[in-house]
Amino acid sequence: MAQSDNFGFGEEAALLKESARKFLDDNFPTDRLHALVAGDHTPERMSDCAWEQGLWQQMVDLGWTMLAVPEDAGGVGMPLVAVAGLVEELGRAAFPCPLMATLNSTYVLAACGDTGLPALEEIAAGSAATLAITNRDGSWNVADTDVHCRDGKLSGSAWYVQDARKVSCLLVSAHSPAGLSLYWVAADAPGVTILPDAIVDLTRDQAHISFEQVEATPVSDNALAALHQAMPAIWTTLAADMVGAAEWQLQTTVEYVSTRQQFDHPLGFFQAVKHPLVDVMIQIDQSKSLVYSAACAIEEEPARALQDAHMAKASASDTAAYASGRSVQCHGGIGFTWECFAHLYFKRQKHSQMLWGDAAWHRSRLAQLLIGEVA
Amino acid sequence: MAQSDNFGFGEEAALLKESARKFLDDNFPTDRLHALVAGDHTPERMSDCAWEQGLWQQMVDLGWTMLAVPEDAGGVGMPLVAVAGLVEELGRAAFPCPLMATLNSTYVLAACGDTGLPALEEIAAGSAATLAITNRDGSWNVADTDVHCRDGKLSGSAWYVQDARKVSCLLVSAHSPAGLSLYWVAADAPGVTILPDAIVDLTRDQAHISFEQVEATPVSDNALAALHQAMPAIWTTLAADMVGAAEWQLQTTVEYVSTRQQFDHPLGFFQAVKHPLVDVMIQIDQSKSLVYSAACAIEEEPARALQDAHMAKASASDTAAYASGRSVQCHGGIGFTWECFAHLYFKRQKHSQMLWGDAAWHRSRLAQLLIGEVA
Amino acid sequence: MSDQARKDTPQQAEFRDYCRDWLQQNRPAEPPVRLPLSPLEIMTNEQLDYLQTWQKSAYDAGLIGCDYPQAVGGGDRKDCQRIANEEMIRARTPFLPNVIGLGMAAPTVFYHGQQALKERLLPRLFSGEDIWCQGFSEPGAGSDLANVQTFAERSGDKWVINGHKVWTSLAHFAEWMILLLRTDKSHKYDGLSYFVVPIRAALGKGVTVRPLIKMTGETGFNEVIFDNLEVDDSYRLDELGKGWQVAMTTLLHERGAGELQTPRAGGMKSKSTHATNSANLIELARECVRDGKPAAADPLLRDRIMQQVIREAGLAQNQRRARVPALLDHPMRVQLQNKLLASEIAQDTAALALEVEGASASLYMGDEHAPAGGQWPLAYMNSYGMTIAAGTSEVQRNILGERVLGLPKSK
Amino acid sequence: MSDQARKDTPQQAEFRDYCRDWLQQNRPAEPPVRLPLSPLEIMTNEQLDYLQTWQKSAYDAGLIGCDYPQAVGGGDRKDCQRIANEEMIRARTPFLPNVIGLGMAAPTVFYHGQQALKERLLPRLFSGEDIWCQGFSEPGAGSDLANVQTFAERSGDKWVINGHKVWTSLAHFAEWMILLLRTDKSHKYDGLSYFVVPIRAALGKGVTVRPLIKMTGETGFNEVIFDNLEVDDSYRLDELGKGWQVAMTTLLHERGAGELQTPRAGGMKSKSTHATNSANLIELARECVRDGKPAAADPLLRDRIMQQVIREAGLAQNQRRARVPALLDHPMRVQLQNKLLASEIAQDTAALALEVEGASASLYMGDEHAPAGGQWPLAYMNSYGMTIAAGTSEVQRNILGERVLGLPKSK
Repeated sequence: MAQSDNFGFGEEAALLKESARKFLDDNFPTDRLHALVAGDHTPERMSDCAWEQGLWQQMVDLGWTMLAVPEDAGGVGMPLVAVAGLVEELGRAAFPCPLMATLNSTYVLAACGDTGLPALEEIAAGSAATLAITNRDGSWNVADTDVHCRDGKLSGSAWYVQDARKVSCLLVSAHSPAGLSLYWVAADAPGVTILPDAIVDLTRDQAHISFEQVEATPVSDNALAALHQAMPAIWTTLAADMVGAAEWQLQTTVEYVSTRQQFDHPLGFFQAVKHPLVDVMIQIDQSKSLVYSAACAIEEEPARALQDAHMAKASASDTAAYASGRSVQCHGGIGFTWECFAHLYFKRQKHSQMLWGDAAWHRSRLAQLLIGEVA
Repeated sequence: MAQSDNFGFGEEAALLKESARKFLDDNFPTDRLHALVAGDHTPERMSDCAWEQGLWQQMVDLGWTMLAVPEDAGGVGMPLVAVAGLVEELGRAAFPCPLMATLNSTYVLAACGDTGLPALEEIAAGSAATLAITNRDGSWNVADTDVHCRDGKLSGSAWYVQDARKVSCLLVSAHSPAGLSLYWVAADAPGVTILPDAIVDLTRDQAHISFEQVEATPVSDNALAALHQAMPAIWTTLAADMVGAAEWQLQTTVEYVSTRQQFDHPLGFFQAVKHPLVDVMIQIDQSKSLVYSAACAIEEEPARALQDAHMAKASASDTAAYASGRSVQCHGGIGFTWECFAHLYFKRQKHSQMLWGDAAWHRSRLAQLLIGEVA
Repeated sequence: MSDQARKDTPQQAEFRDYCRDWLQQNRPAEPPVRLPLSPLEIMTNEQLDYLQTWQKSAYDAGLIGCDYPQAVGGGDRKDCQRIANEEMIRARTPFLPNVIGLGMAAPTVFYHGQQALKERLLPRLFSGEDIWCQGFSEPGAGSDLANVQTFAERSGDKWVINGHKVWTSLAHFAEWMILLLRTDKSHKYDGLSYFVVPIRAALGKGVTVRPLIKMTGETGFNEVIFDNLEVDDSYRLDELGKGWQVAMTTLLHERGAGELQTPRAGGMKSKSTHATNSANLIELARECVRDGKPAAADPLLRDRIMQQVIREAGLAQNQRRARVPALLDHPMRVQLQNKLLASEIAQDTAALALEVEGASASLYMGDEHAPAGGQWPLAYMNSYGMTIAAGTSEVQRNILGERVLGLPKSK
Repeated sequence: MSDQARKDTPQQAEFRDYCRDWLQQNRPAEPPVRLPLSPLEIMTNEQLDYLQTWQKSAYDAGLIGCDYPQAVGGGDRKDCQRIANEEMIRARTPFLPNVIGLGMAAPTVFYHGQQALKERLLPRLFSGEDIWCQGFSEPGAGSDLANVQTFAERSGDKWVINGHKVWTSLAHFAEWMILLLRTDKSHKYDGLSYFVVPIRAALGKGVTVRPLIKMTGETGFNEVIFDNLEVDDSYRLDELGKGWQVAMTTLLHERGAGELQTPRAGGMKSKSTHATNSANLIELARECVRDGKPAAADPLLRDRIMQQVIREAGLAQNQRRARVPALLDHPMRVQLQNKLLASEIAQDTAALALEVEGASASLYMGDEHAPAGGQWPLAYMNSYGMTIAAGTSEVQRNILGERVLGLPKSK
C-alpha cells in the first residue's frame, strides 16, 4: 500500500486537533494543572491521583475515547494520525486522564479479532481501560509478565500500570496453559488490589496491581500476536504526547527568555540560550515528523510500521530529555522552583522517556530490523 | 606505592619540556611543517614520507630517543611523566619523526627483561625503531598478528606500522611454536618489504610490511606479557601527543577568532564560538590531567596503571575529535582550505584517535576492569 | 500504481508516465570517468562533458524547468518538476551539473530579471549549455554576507566592477555568475545591488579565476577577481540598492524553501561514485572488522548508526510534513532547518563511519586497501564545507532562533 | 605511610597524625534522622542540631580554621586545612553544616573586614554556633549579579536597607548574612557595597525570611526581604563602592580557587545518605534489570558509565595538576573549571542513572520499591540547582572564555 503524501492527515483530523487545543486552552490552562496536582510538595509524598473528572467526562462525551475503536465495535474508527493529533494536544496540556491508557487498550483489543469486540464495545460506551502487562523488572518485552492464569483465575502482580486509578477496566496479560493470554477484568473485581506507586510525575499516576484468584474474561489466547501488532501504535501515541509536551516546554521557555532581562538584554539575545532552544525545536520537529509518519505507516504501509514506530519513540525520548533539561536551565533560578510550571512537564517527560522503552531500547530493536543479527 | 602529589613531575622534567618547546618553536614553526608535508594536495597522492632528518638527528643527539631506555641499557631512564611532557611538545609541533615509534618499542623491550637489552642498547645508541604487531584487521588486541615464525624465520605481514620508513629496526610480534613471540629485525633485512600506505595524515607515515623468510633475532617468547605490560605506556604516550596537538588547535583557533571580524565583532565575541572553544579547553585539561596521572601511575602505582592509561587514551581520543572539528569549523571558510594549517592537525588527530584503540574500545576495556563480566 | 502516483493530479500522472517511459529508454551509459560526489566537486572537463550531455538530453525531453513559462524555455506545467525529480531519482540518473544555475540563479533571474534577460539566459541555463556560478562570499564577508565590498561604479550605461570573491564553485567552468556587490558605500544593506555577469567572456579582460584547494586536496572552489570589469546596466536584477532582497530569493531557494522546485540530482550510484548516507554506513559496518567481528555486530556502533538512520528519516519526513499546513506551527519552521540538519547529519554520519573503519580510517583515496575507496575520510572533511558554506551552522541557528522562534536578534 | 603523607612537611605530618587519632576516637554516632545530600538541603532542626554538634567538636579539636590566625579563632597553622580535610574525608565524617560561612563568608570577612569584626565573628563561624547565609541573588539579578537593586541609604552612622534577596540557602537557620547591595544608583559596578548583617536578630524587625520550594519538593532556599532594616556602618566590609571587588573574593572561594582552604564536608555515607557519583552508578547498574539482565551487562550503559567515570577522574586529576605549575598553561585555567565541570558531571551522571533504572526511575522518595530510595531522580533535579546557582553554566563558560582564553567580552 502506498504512503499518503500528507500522512493521511485530512481535514477531519485537522479539525479534531484544533478543537482539542481550544477545549484544553479554554478549560485547562497550566495554572489550573498546577493548582490541581502540585498541592503536596514533599519529596516523600504519596501520589494522590488528582484529576478533573468533569472535564474528562466532557471528553468522553465528545467521543475522544472511542476515536480509535473500529466502527464495527461502535467506535469512530478515525485514522491513527488523527488520534496522534489529539494526543499531541493532550500532551501539550499535560492533561491528567486515562485517554492514552484507554487508547493503548483499544489498540490491543482491536488486534484480537472478534474476541476483542465485547471489550471494545465497553470502551465505545465510555469505559476507560489500561494495560496491565508489565512485570516487576519493568521489562518492555511483551512476553514478560508476572501474572499467571490457572483455572480461569488470575494470580500474581502487574507493574508500572498507567493511570490505574482512573479506569474501570484492566486488560491483563498472563501466562496460561494455552500460552500468553489476555484477560479483561473490572478494576474493582474481587481479588484486584491497586497499589499506587509514589511517582515523580505529578500529572499521571501509576500503580502495581496484585491479583489474587481473580475471575477474568478471556480475550485472546494469542497475546503475543496482539501485543506485537499493537505496540507500534502504543509507542507512536506516547511519542505524540511527548512531542506536544516538548512543544509546550519550547514555547514557554521562548516566552520566558524573551522577557527576562540579564546583562541589559533579554536572555534570548544570547546565543548560549538561543542556540540550545533552536536545537530543541529541531529535535521536536524531527520527532513530530516521525510520529505522523509512523502513525500513517501503521495503517497505510504495515511493513514499515514497526521500524517507523521504533524511530518515533526513540526520537521522542531523546527530544523529551533534551527539551526538559533546557526548559529548566533556561528558566534559571525560577525554573528550579516548585511554583514555576516547568517542573510539571519536566517530570512528565522523564516518565514518558522511559515508558514503553527508552531511546536505546528502541534503537536496539530498530538495529535488529535494519541490520539484523550479525555473527 | 603512593602516588606523587605532583605526578612526580619534577624540575628536570619541567626543564626538558620547556627546552623541547623552545627547540621546536625555534626550528620548526608550523609554516615549515606545511611547506614540508603539504606539497602534493591531490586526494589520490601516495604518502611521500617527508621529514627533517637534520632536526631529528639533533633530537637524537639531545638524547631524546634514549630518555625511556633504562640506565642499565645505556639510556637515561627518565620517569614516564617527563617523557610525556616531551611528547606533548612534539604533538604540539606535529613534528614528523619516529620518536613515538621508538618510545613504543622501548617500552616493549624494557618489559622483556634481559633478552631485550641488546635491542635497547641499539636504541640508546641512536637507532630508531617501530612496532610491527598489528594485523590486517587493525585489531588492537595484542594477541592478533598475521606474522608467523618457523625455523627462526618470519613470514606474513604486519599492518598499520607507524613511521616504518623512518626507522632502522622493527620489533615484530609473530606466532611461533613457543607461543606469541617478539623479534628484532633490521628494516632493510632481506625479505622485508615496506609497502607505504596512502594515508590521510600528512604528518606521519604508515605502512604494511611483508616478511618473506626473514632472519630475525628472537627477543622474547612471552610477547603477550611484554606487550600487556607496555601498552599502558604506549597509550599514554600517544595521548600526550594528542593533548599537545589539541592545545595547538585551541590556541590557533582562539587567535583566529580573536582577530577575524564578522558582524562588527571578532568571532570570539559570539557565544556560539566562545563556548565551544571553552569546551575544547575543558576537554584538553581533562585529558592532560589523565595523561600525567596515568604516566605517574605506570611507575608509581602499577595496580592503577592499566585503568588510568585506558582513561587517558579514551579521553584524548574524544578530545582530539572534538578539538579537530571545532578548529576547522571556527576557522570558517579559511579553515576548509589546504593553505590553512588547521587541516594538518585535523588529520593527525583523526589518525591518533583510532590508533592503538579508539575511545569506545578503551572504555570497553575499562568497564571490564571496573565492572567486570556481568552475567 | 506507484507510491507517489496515488496523489497525482491527472496532469501530473500523465507527466509521470511520460517521464518514466522516457527515462527507461534514455538512461545514460555508465560514465567513462570517476564522477565526483556532487556537482560542486567537478574537477575535469571529462566529468563535465558527460554530465552536460546528460542535462541537455533531460532538458530536451522536458524534464527540466518544467514549471517555468514557455517564453523563458520552461515547460509551462504546474507543480511538475517534483514529479520529474522523483522519477529521475527513481531511475538513478546522474546528477545535473548546472546545480547553481538551476537551484539559485534561475529563480532569482526569473523573479527579479527583465523579461528580455530571462528569455535570453534561462533556456541555456536549463539545458546546461551555460554553467552558472555564484559570487557572494568575500574574504571579509563570510557569515556576515551583507558586508560585501566588491564595488560597482557607474560609468554612463555601464558599471565598472572591482573586487574579490571567494568560494565560487564551478567558476572555472561557468559562463555566468550571479553577483552580489555594493553600489553605495554609505549603507550596509541598502547599498547592495545584484547583477548577472558573463564571466567566461571576460576572462583575462577584467576577470581572473584562480582555483582554491580544499582541505581534502580537491579543487572545485575558486577565487574570482574583478579588475575594472565593465558590464551593462541591463545585467542588473531588480532596482539599485535592492541587492539584499534579491539575494534573499537566492538563499531561500538554496535552502530548498522557494516555491519553484529545483531540478534534483538523480540517484545514480555506481562503483565509481559513493553516496555517504546511513544506508552505506550499514554496508560499511558489515564489511569492517572490530575486535574480530563485523563492526555491524558491535552494540555501540549499532546504536549510533541507528541514531543517524533516525535523524535522516526525520529529515525526510520533515519534507513530507512541510506540505501539511495543519501540522506546521510556523510556515518556515521546517524548511529553514533543512540546510543545518542535512549538513550536520552528513558530518556526524561520516565521523561515525571513520569510527566504524577504525585503523583503516587512516587510509585515503590513493590506497588500494582503503574501505569504500577512501571516500569516508573525504566525505567527513567535505562535510565541514557544508557546515561552513552558505551560512555556517552558527548563522543558521541565529536565523532559526530569530525568524522562527522570534527571539531577539543577537546583533 | 599513607599516599598523602609522603609529601607532608614535618608540621603537616604531625598534624595529620593528630587528626587521624582524634577522628578515630571521636567519630560521631550515626545520625538519628535522615541527613540531606548537602548542607544546603538541611530542612529540620534535628538535622541541624546533629551537624552543628559535630562541627563544634571538630572545631574544638582544631580541625577547622586551621590556617587562620589565632586572634580570629584559627589554628595558626600553615597549609594544614588540606590535611584536616583529607583526614575527615578518609574518616567519612558527616559534612559541616556552616558551609557558606566556612567557604565564602570566612575568607571574605578575613580579607576585607576590620580586625574587631573578624575577632568577633570568625570564632563562632568556625565553631558552627553561628550559621551564615549569603545574600547575593535577587529576582532581577541572577546571572547578572552586578544588577542588584537592594539599597542601603545612609542615615548618620547607620544604613537603612530595603530590598529582596532570593535563593538564600540556610537563611532560616542563619545568624548572619553576607550581603551585596547598592549604595549608589548611578554606577552599576562601582555603586555596590558589601555588608555583614545579623539577620536572625532582626527577624520581624526589618527582616522577613520566607522559604522557597524547589522543584524536588524540598525546601532549603529562602527569600529574604529587607524592610527598613538598620545596620551599623561597622558591619561594612572594605570601602564604600568596593562591593564588587569584595564579592569577587567570595566567588573565588566559592569556586574553590581561593588561597584559604575551605574546611570540607567529610565522606560520611550511611544507609541514610547517598552519594551520587559514578561508583554508586555502577552499584545501581548491578542492581537494576534491563532486558532480563543486570543493567551492568548492557554494553551501551557500560560505555556511558565509563564516560562518567573518566570525567570524574579527570576532574580529580585536574585538582592534582592545579598544584603543578609546570603543567599549567594559565594559573586559573584548571581551577575556574571546577564548578562548571563538577555540576555538569553530576547532572549527566544522574541523568544516566535514570536510564539505568528504566521504568523504575518513575518511583520517588516515598516509594518502597524505588531503587536507592528514589535518590537519583532527586539528585538529577538538584543538579539543575548546581548548573544554575552561583553563576549558570552559561556564565561560567563566558568567564572561562574571557578570563582564561582571552576572548572578547560578550557584553
